[in-house]
Amino acid sequence: MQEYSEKVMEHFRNPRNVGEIKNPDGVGKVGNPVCGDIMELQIKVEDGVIVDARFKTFGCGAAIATSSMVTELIKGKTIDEASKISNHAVAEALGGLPPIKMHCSVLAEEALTKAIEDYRRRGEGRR
Amino acid sequence: MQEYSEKVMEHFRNPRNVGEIKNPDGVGKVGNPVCGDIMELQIKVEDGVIVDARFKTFGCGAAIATSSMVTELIKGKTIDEASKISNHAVAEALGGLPPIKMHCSVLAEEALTKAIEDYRRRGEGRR
Amino acid sequence: MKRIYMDYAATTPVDTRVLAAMLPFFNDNFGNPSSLHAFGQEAKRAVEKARDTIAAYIGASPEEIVFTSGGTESDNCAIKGVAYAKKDKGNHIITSSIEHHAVLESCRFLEENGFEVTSVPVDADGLVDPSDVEKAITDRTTLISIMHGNNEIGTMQPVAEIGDIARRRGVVFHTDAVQSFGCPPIDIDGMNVDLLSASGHKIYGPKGVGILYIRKGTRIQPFMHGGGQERGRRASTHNVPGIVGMGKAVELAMADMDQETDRLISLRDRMIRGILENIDDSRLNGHPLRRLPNNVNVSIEYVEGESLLLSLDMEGIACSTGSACTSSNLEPSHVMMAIGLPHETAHGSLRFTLGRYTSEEDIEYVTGILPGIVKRLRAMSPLYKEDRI
Amino acid sequence: MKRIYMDYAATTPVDTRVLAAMLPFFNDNFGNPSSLHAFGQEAKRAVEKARDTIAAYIGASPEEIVFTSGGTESDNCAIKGVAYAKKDKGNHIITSSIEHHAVLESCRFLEENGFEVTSVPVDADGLVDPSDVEKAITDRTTLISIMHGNNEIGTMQPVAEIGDIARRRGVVFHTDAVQSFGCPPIDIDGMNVDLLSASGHKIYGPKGVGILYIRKGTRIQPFMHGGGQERGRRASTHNVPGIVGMGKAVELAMADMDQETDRLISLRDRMIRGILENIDDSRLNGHPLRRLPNNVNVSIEYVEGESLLLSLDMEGIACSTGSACTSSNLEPSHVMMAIGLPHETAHGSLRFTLGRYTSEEDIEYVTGILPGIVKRLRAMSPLYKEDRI
Ligand SMILES: Cc1ncc(COP(=O)(O)O)c(C=O)c1O
Ligand SMILES: Cc1ncc(COP(=O)(O)O)c(C=O)c1O
Repeated sequence: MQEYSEKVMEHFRNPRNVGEIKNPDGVGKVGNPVCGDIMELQIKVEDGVIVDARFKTFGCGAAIATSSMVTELIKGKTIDEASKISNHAVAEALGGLPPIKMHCSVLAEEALTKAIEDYRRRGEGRR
Repeated sequence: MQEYSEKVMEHFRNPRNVGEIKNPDGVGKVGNPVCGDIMELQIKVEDGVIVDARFKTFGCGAAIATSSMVTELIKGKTIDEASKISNHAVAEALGGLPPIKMHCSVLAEEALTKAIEDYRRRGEGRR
Repeated sequence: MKRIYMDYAATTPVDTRVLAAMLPFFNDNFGNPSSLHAFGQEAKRAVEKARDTIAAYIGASPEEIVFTSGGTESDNCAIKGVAYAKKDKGNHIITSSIEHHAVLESCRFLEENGFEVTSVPVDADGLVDPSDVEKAITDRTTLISIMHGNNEIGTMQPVAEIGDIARRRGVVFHTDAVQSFGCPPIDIDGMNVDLLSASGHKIYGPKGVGILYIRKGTRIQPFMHGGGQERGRRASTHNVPGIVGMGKAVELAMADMDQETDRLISLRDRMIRGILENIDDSRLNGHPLRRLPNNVNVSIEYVEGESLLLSLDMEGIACSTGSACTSSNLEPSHVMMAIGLPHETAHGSLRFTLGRYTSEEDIEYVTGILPGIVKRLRAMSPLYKEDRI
Repeated sequence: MKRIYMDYAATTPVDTRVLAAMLPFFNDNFGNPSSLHAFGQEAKRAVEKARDTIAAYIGASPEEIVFTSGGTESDNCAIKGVAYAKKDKGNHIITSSIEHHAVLESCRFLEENGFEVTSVPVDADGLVDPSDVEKAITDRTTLISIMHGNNEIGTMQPVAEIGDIARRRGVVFHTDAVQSFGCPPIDIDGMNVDLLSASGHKIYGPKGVGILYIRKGTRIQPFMHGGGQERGRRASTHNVPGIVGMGKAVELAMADMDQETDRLISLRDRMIRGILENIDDSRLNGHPLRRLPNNVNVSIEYVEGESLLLSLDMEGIACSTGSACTSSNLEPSHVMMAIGLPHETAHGSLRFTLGRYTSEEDIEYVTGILPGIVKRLRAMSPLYKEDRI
């Protein structure tokens, strides 16, 4: 079936940034119960820089590890930089994913995109 | 495939009455090369009693053993007695034959029948 | 690290006594049973001895046992074998919605090749209603295939009743008994079956060997075509060590069948209680009573099965899940859906299957560790709201 | 009694090094490779290692190797698999008159189910003429299946040429290499094949395991339907010890392939000479040069094969015959008939197949004993006339 890299297992074992942010600036919720993966990504943005990121995920090992990794990758990045992070970049940072699990990285990218969209939409609202 | 009884193997190892009779009183030749079995049975008859019987057989272990056995069974019997020997009797005397080899006993019975017919026909000719 | 194997439904270790019985047949008594010479005939005797043992166990005669390469082949052979043998009589097959893929996919293949298949549903406990089977029979029906014990949720079907209907209606009846073979006892006549599949590696025998019971008089078109082995019903050189191993495995299973069945049932129920009582929002899948003696299948809400499985694996505990985040279609198992579970719940299923080497301590250990794992994963889950507690 | 095994084409003993490699996978590393937990993943690694070894041996990539239960299944899977996968493109299959039953009977099954089969003849040495294959191709032809080395008479077909024709005409090409796998060397690309069958127990590996090579891009309909093992191409729980054993067997074969091939050819030719020179009215069956390194097949006139075989068996010598007095139809083997032997001669065939443990002394011993046996049986034969001498 699959073999997870050491890095995936490490992030699954000790996921970074689990949880929720009080008053997040952007929220991305993706996935659906049919596929068995639901990811919720929250970001805190200050001066266009992501200063905090948190996730909650219902899903397999890869889903949890990619969620964890994506929060790590975006923290400290500007919104523009973060918006360029692809699912491949997430998978690569994890030392690769089994082919059958690549959809988890796609989900992570989608969650990020949605969170950024949400952030931008709120910004527009505020303007 | 098959397992031969000890008796079959014994007759295969030491077939009785192999050979030909000088001036036989009856000869039965049956079988054909297609099936891989050819039996030739010769009998010597004196006063209606089979005093000698010999065979030559091209065929499998069962074919040789049944040939051997049939010669043993008929020696000393009257023609009438011998004509009643069935293939089952031959097979039984050998401690049974694998189902797939029963045709060999049929062949032995046929050879005997033919030899007896031949003997009778010659007798008629002589009369 | 302590390692606890609770995935006996996936496969079992080969019993050391089984392995010992097999060993002479690799390079000592290694002949091909189809060979006429002594090497062959010695091997043949070993094969026939195993056949006798297995036949005796299920109350069949030896000629009714055909050796195959495993449960999958037995299922393929039964279903395609009967369908093709009877194709002049009809082209309709009845099966259930919770069969093993070996049955389902064989039926699907037939559907693509001119046959029709009706799949009867199951209730929330995973039970087939025999009257549904009866209703599905048409004058074109040639085969009914309903499994004995379900490999995921453990529910045991009323095969005797279904078999009785099949017999009355003149339809051939096959059951996949891969999970139930070896424990509890099998009685071919009491079950009213015409064909029955079993596999060696589920009963402490080797992988790569199985049997198909074929009742005398039931015609099949061979599935594995070739040499005339197995009275023309299954070609290929006999897997002699495998067959000997399967025979020995059955012999061992017979020896303490009743005790072992009782022991497993008691461990199973203890484990079920241990999980349901200690974990909120958990439920048992499959029938509470009519279930395989060794099957514990639970759904744990708000968490996904694979992450549970991985977490347990990190603790040295081996189990399985009906969440198919690993298969290409991402759908949870068809069995979980057939018993009507919502997707989230289906994805949160865990299967523990117990066996010969499972102890009470193992059960305690696993039920002790599981709640902490669940708590940790729920804390990460967007579906779980703390205030529920 | 000295026992000499000269029936390596029927089956081989498992090499002790192969058995040693298999042993850990029965009850130590016993997991199901489809399981996600550690027990499963460890077993999976062993399976993938074996796949890598075998792929390397034939010059394939690992994804092109599918594990099966043996040569018969590989043949069934290749032939039915391609026929059904391509049934919208055409329904015509080409094979030869001397294929193994696994190929012949698979074709016969297809014939009964809407396909058409052309069987090309062979010459007196058992060789297929590639131009006969080319001529048989129609625009409905989807598959050609011509074996590599013949199991009875040892003749090796010009597969590379046939494969070249197949490729030019856009037809899938399968070869049954069950007898040739392991010795002489196999090179999948040089052979121009799309599918190739092999079996473990013919190469000092275990019974009950085989491989089917499937060239990338060649679609097949699975034969064994069920779980998604082997990338959906062959269902059923992996026979882990068997697969590991086959991998090890290939590794060992690779290690001294050239030497062993030369050694066998020299023993083979010595034996052929030893028989033909010492027994009147005997002949070699199969091609004198283009033959398997280990195959000696002779016809001995005026005597029948089984009685020769039995007599040799009584002396502890194991061999085989093409005389099918044991099969239900009593016809000699289709291969013997295809090379044009008269019935008597076909019934008098003996096959000695040599192997890893055959020594020069064995050859001497057997060629020394055989003439006496022949003499004894000829003395009983009504076809043999003394005055011939
Ligand atoms: C119910 C059921 N049927 C069939 C099979 C297939 O058996 P095998 O893996 O031996 O082919 C299995 C197990 O995998 C099973 O649980
Ligand atoms: C040429 C050939 N093909 C196929 C087979 C079948 O292989 P198996 O017995 O492993 O199924 C054999 C041997 O029996 C063979 O010699």
